[in-house]
Amino acid sequence: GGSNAVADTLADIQQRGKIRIAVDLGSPPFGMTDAQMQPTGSDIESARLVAEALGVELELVQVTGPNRVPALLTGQADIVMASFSVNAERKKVIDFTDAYGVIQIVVAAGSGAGANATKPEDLNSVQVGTTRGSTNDLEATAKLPGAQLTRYDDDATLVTALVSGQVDVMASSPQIMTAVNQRRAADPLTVKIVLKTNPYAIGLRKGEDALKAKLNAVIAENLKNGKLSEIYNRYTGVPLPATLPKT
Amino acid sequence: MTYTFDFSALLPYWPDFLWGAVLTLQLSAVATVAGFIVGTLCAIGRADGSPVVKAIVAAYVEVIRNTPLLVQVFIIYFGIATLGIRVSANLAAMIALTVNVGAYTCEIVRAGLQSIHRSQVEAAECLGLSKPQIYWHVIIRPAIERVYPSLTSQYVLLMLASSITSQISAEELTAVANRIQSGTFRAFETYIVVGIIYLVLSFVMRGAFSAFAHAAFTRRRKLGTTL
Amino acid sequence: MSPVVKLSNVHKYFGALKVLEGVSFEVERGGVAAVIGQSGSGKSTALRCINALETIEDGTIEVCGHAVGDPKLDRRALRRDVGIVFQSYNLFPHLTVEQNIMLAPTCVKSIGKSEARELARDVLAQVGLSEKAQQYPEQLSGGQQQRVAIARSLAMQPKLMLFDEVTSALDPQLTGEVLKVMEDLARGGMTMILVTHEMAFARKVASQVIYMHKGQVWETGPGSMLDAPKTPELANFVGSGL
Amino acid sequence: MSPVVKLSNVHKYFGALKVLEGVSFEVERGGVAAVIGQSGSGKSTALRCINALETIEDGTIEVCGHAVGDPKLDRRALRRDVGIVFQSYNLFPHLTVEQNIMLAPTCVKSIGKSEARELARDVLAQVGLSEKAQQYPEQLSGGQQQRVAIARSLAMQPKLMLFDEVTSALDPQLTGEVLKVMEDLARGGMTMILVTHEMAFARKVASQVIYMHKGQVWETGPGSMLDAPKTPELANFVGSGL
Amino acid sequence: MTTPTFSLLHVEFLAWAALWTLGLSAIAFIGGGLLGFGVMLARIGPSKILRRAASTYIQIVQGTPLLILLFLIYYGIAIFAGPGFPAILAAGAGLTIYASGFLAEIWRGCIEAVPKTQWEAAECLALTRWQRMTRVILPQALRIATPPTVGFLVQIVKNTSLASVIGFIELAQAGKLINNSIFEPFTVFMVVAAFYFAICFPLSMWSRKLERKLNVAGR
Ligand SMILES: Nc1ncnc2c1ncn2[C@@H]1O[C@H](COP(=O)(O)OP(=O)(O)OP(=O)(O)O)[C@@H](O)[C@H]1O
Ligand SMILES: Nc1ncnc2c1ncn2[C@@H]1O[C@H](COP(=O)(O)OP(=O)(O)OP(=O)(O)O)[C@@H](O)[C@H]1O
Ligand SMILES: [Mg+2]
Ligand SMILES: [Mg+2]
Repeated sequence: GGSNAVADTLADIQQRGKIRIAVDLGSPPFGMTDAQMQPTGSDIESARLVAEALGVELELVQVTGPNRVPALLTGQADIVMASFSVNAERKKVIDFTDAYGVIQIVVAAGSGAGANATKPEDLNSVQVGTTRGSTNDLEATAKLPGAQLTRYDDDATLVTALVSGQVDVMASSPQIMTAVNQRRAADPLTVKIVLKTNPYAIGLRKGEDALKAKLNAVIAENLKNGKLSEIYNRYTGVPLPATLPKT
Repeated sequence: MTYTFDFSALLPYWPDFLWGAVLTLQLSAVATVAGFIVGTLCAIGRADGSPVVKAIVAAYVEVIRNTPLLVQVFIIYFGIATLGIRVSANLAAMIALTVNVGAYTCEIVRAGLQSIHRSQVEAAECLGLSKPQIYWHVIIRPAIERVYPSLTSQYVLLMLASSITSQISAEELTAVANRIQSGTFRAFETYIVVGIIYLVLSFVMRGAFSAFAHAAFTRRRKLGTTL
Repeated sequence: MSPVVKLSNVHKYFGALKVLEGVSFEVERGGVAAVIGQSGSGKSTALRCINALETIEDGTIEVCGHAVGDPKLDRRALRRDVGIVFQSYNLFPHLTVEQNIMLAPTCVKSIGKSEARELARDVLAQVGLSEKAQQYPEQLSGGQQQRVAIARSLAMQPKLMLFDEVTSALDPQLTGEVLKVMEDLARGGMTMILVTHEMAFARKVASQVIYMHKGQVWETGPGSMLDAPKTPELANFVGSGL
Repeated sequence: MSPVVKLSNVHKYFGALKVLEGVSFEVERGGVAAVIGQSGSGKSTALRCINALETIEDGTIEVCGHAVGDPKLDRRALRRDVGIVFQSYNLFPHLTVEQNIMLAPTCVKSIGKSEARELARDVLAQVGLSEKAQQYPEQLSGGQQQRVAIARSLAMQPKLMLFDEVTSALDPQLTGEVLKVMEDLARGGMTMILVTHEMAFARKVASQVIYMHKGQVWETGPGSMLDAPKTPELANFVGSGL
Repeated sequence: MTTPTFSLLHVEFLAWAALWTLGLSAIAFIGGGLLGFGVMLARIGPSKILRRAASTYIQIVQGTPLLILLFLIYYGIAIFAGPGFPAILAAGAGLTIYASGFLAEIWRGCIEAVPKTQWEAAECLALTRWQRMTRVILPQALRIATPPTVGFLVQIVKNTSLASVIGFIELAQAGKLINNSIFEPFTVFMVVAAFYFAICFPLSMWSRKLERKLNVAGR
């Protein structure tokens, strides 16, 4: 299956003067809404950068985590910028640009269950929350075989579950943990295990070589001039590593 | 169209589909039985209770019938946790579905109760039956028999609506579908398969309900009246 | 010997409508009282008051030792002693004939299933419907349904039976079947009060006729009183009625 | 002159039930045929077959030049020539009397509104209901509703009118009103077939009586045949019928 | 990052989202009504094939969860009709199909509740099939159909909440978004529920009133 190489999305984008970028507003701080209920987050800012660099208008297409690949394959969006971690399964069906950020997958817990976990076996039969269909899910499924994985549809629901106390352990990013802790002052989560450090990149359909080259150029330039790092730092509280892993 | 269909990618996942379907059926079965009991009690309360009971039941029914199940599911799942009680997603889903279908059952059963003529109750009173006996032997059984088709439809709808509980991590059929499609990236194919499974489940459920009716409503069977 | 039923000065209103205005009569053990009168004269209401299906505004009713007007009345105890049969049968449509009859004995008297079934067989034989035990009400003719209703009351072995125009929904042939059953009961010594339009039957079976008019007992006496009415109202009623 | 209606050896089954078994008769222009017979003998079915409301299994029916059995039959053309009135009136409850009558002429014959209204006024006068034009059916008595139903059929100026027990839901007085209308029609030369239980009326109005029995035309002849039945079945029917 | 608490601003945001809910409901109701009417006509029509097809359609729509239906439409439209389809159209199409399946069945029941003799009487007056339908049957069925139709409208309004799963921002999704920035699930979803109730309850009451009126008129 998959797609063929006839389409030239870059030409399409330029012709219509508009790029449709899929973002996930349910995954703070990469994608979320501000106090005025406007889309915000590092991915949204980065998306603006990309649209600007291409000299086209930006149209945000909202997707949820599990819908990111389908959104591409079915043409709902031209590209996906939604803390889209690069992994082998995804690469079978879609293409990634170079990385423009990194995201860790960690297990974090409060003072309850999993408080003393240092290795995956310590989490056997412990309830661990994650986001259905995300790389976190895949990673946790693979590395925490004994844990009781509880999968929510998006990060927002995961955060709500952690804040409300439905689960006390999560397998997700440190950024999610920060978001949780802002609302969970009494029993903040701390990182127990780092499962993986993943680069994330812009997702696009296979065979879009022109578009990919163009996007890679945009990323390279904005890494060099520090704009991407500034955005990343502003939202996640830490600067980007000097060199990003290859995708 | 730049899309090629590929159902074969789903083949390895058949046990997941199966377990999803099983959990969907479990959720529906529990909610059906519990919702039936809740709804019937509420219907009796609304027909025969004190003004306070009547008002409470009316409020319950109206609130549930006029707000979306999705929102009810969220309120129950997170609301219960906010109160400091931790329940599993499956249990929360069962509670939410029960609360939801209980309100609908109440309305349906109430219509059934109203269709029982007063003279039937009088006759039973004159035979010296106590109130609970009258309710059980003379009112509820024939009332349920009368509204059985509506109840059947309602419970099949409930089974379909249980897909919403995937949102709070209940691993039923739709949740399984979401997971599988994000592993295989065959969203369209996955949902087609799941859609078909739901169709089959609803036929199975209708079949089960009519089998139950066949066994329970002896008069219908004997006189050959259809439900 | 005290009477089985005794009404003294009973008043009953429906809102502003005065339906019973000082009704008094009594029926001895083994007596058969036929209540006659025009439509709306309060016959059914009187019967329903005796069985505590209606409350009364004034006066007293004593039935088999129960003070019916008393707010502390044990209705279920009263109804174990009194059977009532309505014009509209009121059988339970979802139960077979046998189940209809067994319901009250098993529920109320806590009799065992098999004993109750035997009881049902007996009373069904009494009304001549032994072979219909397994049928459902809607499979029976009106007369048969009415006889099942009588059997259902009999199964509780009441001390008093009330009949409210039990034949008026039936055609003459079916009426005959039901009247025969009632005649048998009267001959068997059952105390009975029957509201009826069948003058000939009243004359033949009743030990006492009660003519009601405008919510009052207008005239009462033995069956023969129908042949020599004292009041012009009864004369008129008897004249037009038959 | 060819007959307006001609049935030859018509057979009609409902599943296994043989309702018409070789029915043949004809009615001349201006003739009035009264169809009589016991309940279930197939009278209504015969009428419904004539109007193509039922299909037939065998035989032929010719009505005003239309071959009714023919699968290529133009039903609407047939129905422009044939009016039918049922026992249960079947007026359209959401339309006034006038609208009920105007509906078919405006829809089917594409007559203008004002012309149709005039037509409605005429036929309403014919059935003696001029003042009811603006009423709704439920505001009328049964007899009036039935007369409106007749008027509605008349407005299509049919060549043949069928009446199926049009008076049997009415009390004697209302029956009289409707029969009078039908008598007027007959006198005006309308070809009519009427299923009726009114023997006296049949005798008086019908030019031809058709006695049906067990799905067959058992006996047929002029009105006087009712006074001298040839078959024991008709004798029995006439004897019991009146 | 600061975490604001629930404020008037959020209520206002929800109110706007409620408008989207209403808009989506309107699309679903109008689209579903038109399509459902067509399906209903096919379901009771003279053609056996059409009847079978309509009945299959109804069974499939009624036997598939709306959630799955929405996913299928969302991805299906993109696959078959090309990219760039706004979520509102996907949501509208999904709800339209859903509503059509149920409305067709509701209305069929209402049409069949008009006595058969009315069809016959109209037929005997030589009216065409279409004339019988529009002049005689529909006006009568309309009266019977109004209460259950209004009742079903409530279902549609409530079920628009599922459009949130395909990213359409209506009331439920707005609730999720707000909750996502302030994490007060209980408050947020209570307010969301109140909004739905404010829309649906009057409709429910209206439907009941119509039903009572119909019962009193007694037909
Ligand atoms: N539940 C009620 N509420 C109000 N009025 C009632 C009620 N039941 C009976 N009535 C009125 O009381 C009067 C007496 O009624 P009742 O049924 O006792 O008459 P009846 O003698 O049995 O007449 P019938 O021969 O018609 O049965 C009538 O005017 C009746 O309309
Ligand atoms: N649609 C139908 N389906 C099956 N059987 C039918 C149908 N219509 C009529 N019958 C049967 O056909 C027989 C003749 O019916 P029909 O209505 O023609 O009798 P009829 O002479 O008009 O009687 P009546 O005087 O009672 O109107 C009856 O046995 C009836 O039960
Ligand atoms: Mg009475
Ligand atoms: Mg007939």
